[in-house]
Amino acid sequence: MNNQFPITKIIDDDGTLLDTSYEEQLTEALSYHLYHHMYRIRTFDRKAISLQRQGRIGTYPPFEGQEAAQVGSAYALGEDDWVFPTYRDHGATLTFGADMTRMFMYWNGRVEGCVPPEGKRIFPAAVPIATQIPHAVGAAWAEKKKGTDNIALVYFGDGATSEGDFHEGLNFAGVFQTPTVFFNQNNGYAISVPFEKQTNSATIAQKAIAYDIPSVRIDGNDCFAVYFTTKEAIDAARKGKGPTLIEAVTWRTGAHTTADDPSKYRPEHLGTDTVDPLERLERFMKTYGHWNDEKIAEIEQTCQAEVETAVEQMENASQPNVDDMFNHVFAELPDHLANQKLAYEAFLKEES
Amino acid sequence: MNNQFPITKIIDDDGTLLDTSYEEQLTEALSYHLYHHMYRIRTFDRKAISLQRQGRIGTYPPFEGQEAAQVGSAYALGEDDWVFPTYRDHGATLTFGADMTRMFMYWNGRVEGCVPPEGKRIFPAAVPIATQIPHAVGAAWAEKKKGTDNIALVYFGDGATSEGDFHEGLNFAGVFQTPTVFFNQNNGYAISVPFEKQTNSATIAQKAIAYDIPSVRIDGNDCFAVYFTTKEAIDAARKGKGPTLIEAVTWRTGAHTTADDPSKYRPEHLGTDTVDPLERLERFMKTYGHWNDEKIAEIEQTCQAEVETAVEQMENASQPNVDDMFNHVFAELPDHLANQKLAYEAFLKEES
Amino acid sequence: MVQTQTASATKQLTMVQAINDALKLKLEQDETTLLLGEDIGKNGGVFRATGGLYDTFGADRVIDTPLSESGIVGTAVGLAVNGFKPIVEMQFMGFIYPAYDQIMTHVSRMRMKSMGRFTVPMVIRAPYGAGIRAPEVHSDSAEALFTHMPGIKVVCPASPRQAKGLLMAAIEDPDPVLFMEPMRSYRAQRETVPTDAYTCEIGKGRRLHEGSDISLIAWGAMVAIAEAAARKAEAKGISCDVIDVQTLYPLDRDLIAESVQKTGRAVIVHEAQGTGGLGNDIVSLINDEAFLYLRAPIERVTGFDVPVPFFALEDQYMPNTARVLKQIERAVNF
Amino acid sequence: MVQTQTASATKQLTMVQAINDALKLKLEQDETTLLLGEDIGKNGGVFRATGGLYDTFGADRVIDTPLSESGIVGTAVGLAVNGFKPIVEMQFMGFIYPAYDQIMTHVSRMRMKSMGRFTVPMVIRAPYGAGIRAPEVHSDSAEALFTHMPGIKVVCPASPRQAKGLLMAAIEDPDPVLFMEPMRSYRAQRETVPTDAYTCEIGKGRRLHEGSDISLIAWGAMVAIAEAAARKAEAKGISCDVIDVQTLYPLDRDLIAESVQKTGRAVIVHEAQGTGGLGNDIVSLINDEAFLYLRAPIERVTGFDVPVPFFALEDQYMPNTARVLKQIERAVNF
Ligand SMILES: Cc1ncc(C[n+]2csc(CCOP(=O)(O)OP(=O)(O)O)c2C)c(N)n1
Ligand SMILES: Cc1ncc(C[n+]2csc(CCOP(=O)(O)OP(=O)(O)O)c2C)c(N)n1
Ligand SMILES: [Mg+2]
Ligand SMILES: [Mg+2]
Repeated sequence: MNNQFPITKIIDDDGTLLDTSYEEQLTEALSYHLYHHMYRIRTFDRKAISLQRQGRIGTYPPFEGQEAAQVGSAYALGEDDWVFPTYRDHGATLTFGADMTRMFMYWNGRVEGCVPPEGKRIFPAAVPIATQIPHAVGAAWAEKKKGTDNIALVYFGDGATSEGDFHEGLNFAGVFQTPTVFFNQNNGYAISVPFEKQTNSATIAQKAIAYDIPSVRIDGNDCFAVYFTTKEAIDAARKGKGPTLIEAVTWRTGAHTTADDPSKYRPEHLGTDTVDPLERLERFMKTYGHWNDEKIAEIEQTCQAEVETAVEQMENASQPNVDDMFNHVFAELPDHLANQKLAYEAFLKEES
Repeated sequence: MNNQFPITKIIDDDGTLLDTSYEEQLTEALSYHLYHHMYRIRTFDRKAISLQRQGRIGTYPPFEGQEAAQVGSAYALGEDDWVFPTYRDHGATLTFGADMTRMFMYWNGRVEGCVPPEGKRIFPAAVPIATQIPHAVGAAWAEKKKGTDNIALVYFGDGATSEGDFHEGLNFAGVFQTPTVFFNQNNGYAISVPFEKQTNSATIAQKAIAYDIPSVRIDGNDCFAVYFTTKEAIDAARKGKGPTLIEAVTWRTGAHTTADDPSKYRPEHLGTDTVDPLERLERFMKTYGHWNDEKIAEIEQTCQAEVETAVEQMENASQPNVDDMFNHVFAELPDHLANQKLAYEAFLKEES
Repeated sequence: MVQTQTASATKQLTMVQAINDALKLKLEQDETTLLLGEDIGKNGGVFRATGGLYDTFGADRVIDTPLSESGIVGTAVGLAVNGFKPIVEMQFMGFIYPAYDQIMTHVSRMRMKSMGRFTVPMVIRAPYGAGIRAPEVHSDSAEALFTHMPGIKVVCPASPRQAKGLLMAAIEDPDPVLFMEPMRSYRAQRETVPTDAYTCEIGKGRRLHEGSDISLIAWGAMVAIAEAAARKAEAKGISCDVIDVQTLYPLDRDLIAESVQKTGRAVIVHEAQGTGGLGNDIVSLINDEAFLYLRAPIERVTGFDVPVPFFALEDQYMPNTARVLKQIERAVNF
Repeated sequence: MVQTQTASATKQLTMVQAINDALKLKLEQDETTLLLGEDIGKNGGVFRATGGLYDTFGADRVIDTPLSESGIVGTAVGLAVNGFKPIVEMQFMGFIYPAYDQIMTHVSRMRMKSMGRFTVPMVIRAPYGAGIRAPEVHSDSAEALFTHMPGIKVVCPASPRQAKGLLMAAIEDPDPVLFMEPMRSYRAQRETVPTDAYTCEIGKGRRLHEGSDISLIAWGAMVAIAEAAARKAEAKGISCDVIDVQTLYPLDRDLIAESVQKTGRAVIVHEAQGTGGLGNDIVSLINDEAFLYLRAPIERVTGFDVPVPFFALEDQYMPNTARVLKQIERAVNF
């Protein structure tokens, strides 16, 4: 089986070009865009970990190591496409246009963190594993029914493939030929459970055969492979050619969340031979003459400043509003809930 | 894909032997056993339909057309194996040793119909589609843990493959290498929904690739193909070689249930070229000199008599017992339920 | 005669016909409505609730789905947030459980978790209840599993006319609505139903009979039982206020409270198991709103605390007129 | 000192340690017990409830499963009917919903539908509740979805000692048991816990404090809130009877009835949403058993009728001492 789905790369670990058919498309501009986004979300990610350590936000799931997978895929999306992320895909949604301040708020327990900028079709991160997969099928189906060429891209992990909703979602996509891109980040673990214990199949790509959906297995740490593969899948979906499953093989460098200790379950040596996706792009850029220290320094400064500002804004945001707990349950507040709200407001006044 | 899973047959529609490697095993005795079982369950099935029409039992799901699939598979089981049927697999469970009177009772709304003969490991028919699939994985896993060579065989339809429980069950079987035989009867329809609308894959067999489980696609109306394929899968499971998925392609001749009208959704011409499984075996038996009119007449009489007796016993069974509604919810009747029972008994006395 | 009866103004319909009528009107009125479910297309649904609609509106709007309840509801979430109004059918309420996770964690919470940015205006139709000699699991009454789930409304009509009006209102509602259809009432009665579009307000119950001694509170197929018990009670000189709850979430608190404030006694009738049943919420409501008016403990007549039995015993499980009457008398004679 | 403290007789344990202790003892005592769940093996569970057990008992008995709740419960049904005693962990109660169908249609009904031939003696452990700043859906209190499901018992300890004894009893029980573990109490308190095996009876609540003016009724993490409110009320001269319900199905009706017959007043405290919550069942129980004793309407202090909010607002959602105290005073001053 493995052989039916070899891992596709465009650049090698050391940054050399493997698939020369892409040579012309690997422009300096593209390199910089991808580098910028990857550096930006890494800065966010590391900041979030440190904020959590200081008790300034809640439990946080880092994505370090998965930047190429998230940026390469999100960067391939069009303005009006839909994105269905999990809790670990804020690297992707930030790349697609989510607001950084709100992203910090999300991890600080604020529902405001789920609200995308006006017009941006970014769904609230799915917390119950795999449940977002049918949503993406439905949203893509709606686009098809409307006759647009917009698509929906859904993120999910290796662990998610064991849930019924993965199966039911892909089956619907196959039957109704919805323009959905199923973007799997196989980072080797679902919390502590390694991929070999998650399923008996050697790859996730082969699972698409069950639905007669085309699939491909790529090096998820090669930002070019991710970008171009995703773009091709998106283009096919736009053209009415239906769904694609992409398995991006990657590696979570850190813990599952800040509450997790991977040394409990993950052998030390694992992952040590994985080249960091940013470093890999850097090597490529240096080899092909795209690297410019000054420009890079500028990018780095911009990103640092952006993250600091976002943290500040998050911390200066107005206090959470008790009303919000009551106001968004129904379009109109039902009487009994209005009464609960009134009574609680009165109680809070009394107490204060 | 289709080509990866061609339909395997042992005898042809006209009863001629196709796979000569089985020649020696196609004994007269085997022919008679299979014929007897198929004739027996068909007699049951037709009787049940007529009882339903007369209002003597409730809604009934006939299996006519699927006799080879059910008998061939159940006949391959060992005494101590487990069977997990659906509502349409009483042909299989009758073959495996379920009690015919109780089977009629089941379709007359009597819970007694779920209770197998002492020692017979036949689960109550699963009504919610696909839910029995993980049960069979668990029961087989238990046998493996105990170190026996018993296996579990689970029946399910083509429609069932769309449910999450199909996926989750097969995934567990793959991971834990349980001795489970997944016996699918692809009868072309899930009520009114044809297989091509159920999934985009050309076969059910290919769905096993997702779990790296061996699979095979057979002619489900060829009782020998069913019997030997199932036997091989069972033997492999007994020997610790793990699960197998069998797709038995068959055809439901009649309605989904007695409440269903297939002319609403099933084109007339479909299925007309399908040779009845009993007739097919008859042709084989005649060609190969196994057929003996007298012996056959005897079988037919025995079966008719057995069915008549079972109907009589069903109709003479004691009235349903109100106590049974209360007594089997917990091992010990909890106080509040004991009170409900007492109060209701008192009420019934008052009323009468 | 012919003129007063204005042929186009009303029809005599069963509940399942009234539901079909509502679906048809909505499919005509609103291009964004879609029907999804198992066997709802060519087959017209196992109860014929969608009969004829596939022929009229085609396979793109009346969609036979794979056998996959979580998939149906999950994709309907995606359709609903993206401009469509899915009306999904769960073939029987006992088969809604595989979709429970999607309903609980997404359908009911999407508005909340996106502060109103994404909404899921969908209707989930679910035939429910015992009494039609159906196999195991086909006879569940699972309303209480959804009235404990903020963000979804739960509606349950008791008659053809109400079924049509409530279903049209459910389809127009900006929030998700679980629409429970009492199978036992599908063809039990014909009623004069307006031919045109109309809605019955969600959140309101109705008083079917005015009385002073005791309030009978029921919904769905149990309304007929309550009415029959009321007639028997009236014959014994007990005057019953009969209330059809209709909307199970949010409850019409005022109607119930007023009624019990007037009568001082109540019998709640429902088909689901008593423990954990919605009857307990109504007891609480009465405790909150009519405590000082109560002249007797509130009575509940419900399914017993057992799984709905196989159909040979289903009549023993369900509330019937005699059981209701007995509790009425008990309350009145307290 | 050393001698009286008999090192082997008791230990000071948190609730999560007490649970670990019960699991360990049972794995030792009974070869048929198996643990199944996500991340319960090498990782010892996300709360460390199964910490160390994988090393001691090995991968065949402490089993890391795929991420598949329905698959876990479904295969556990097969294991349970075939001689094993599966103890499955749902990582958080909010992730039990995908397994709801299996629990509703098979776990709880298998004994009924086979007239006792096949039984499912399994335990489903589920950490539940808010208060630990967890992400969305991680904080649900879903007991009422299972107390409306005849055939499964529901147990919820409030302290380390009770947790150990109740869990051992749950594992020994011939029926399926849903064992709810209040995450907020996992490490809130250490208590003296006997080292040896012991059981606390399922079906019995406990009186934590004897009082005469009002009954406070709570379970799980809300017991500590009720106790704190009782202390404040006592300071104001209100004498509270504090009851830890412990078994949510079947309820200890006698204990609750007696208490309210004595006090004539009750405040029920729970974390789940009020509408559809188990509190309503207790109101009904009191209505049935203590109607004539009631001196004030029964009060409930519960989560609001909203989805459990994201954690910045979770403290606003949950009952707290002040809210409980207020309702105590309201009942007493009625
Ligand atoms: C239905 C459900 N079950 C359990 C969990 C708890 N949980 C959170 S993340 C996780 C592992 C997910 O693994 P994977 O899909 O590989 O994604 P990754 O975390 O590696 O990005 C689990 C079990 C959950 N969120 N939802
Ligand atoms: C979870 C669930 N959803 C819906 C149904 C209603 N239903 C009963 S049989 C059936 C079709 C099953 O088709 P298939 O699996 O092909 O089996 P067949 O009836 O053809 O033997 C449906 C939808 C059900 N029993 N369970
Ligand atoms: Mg992963
Ligand atoms: Mg079929």
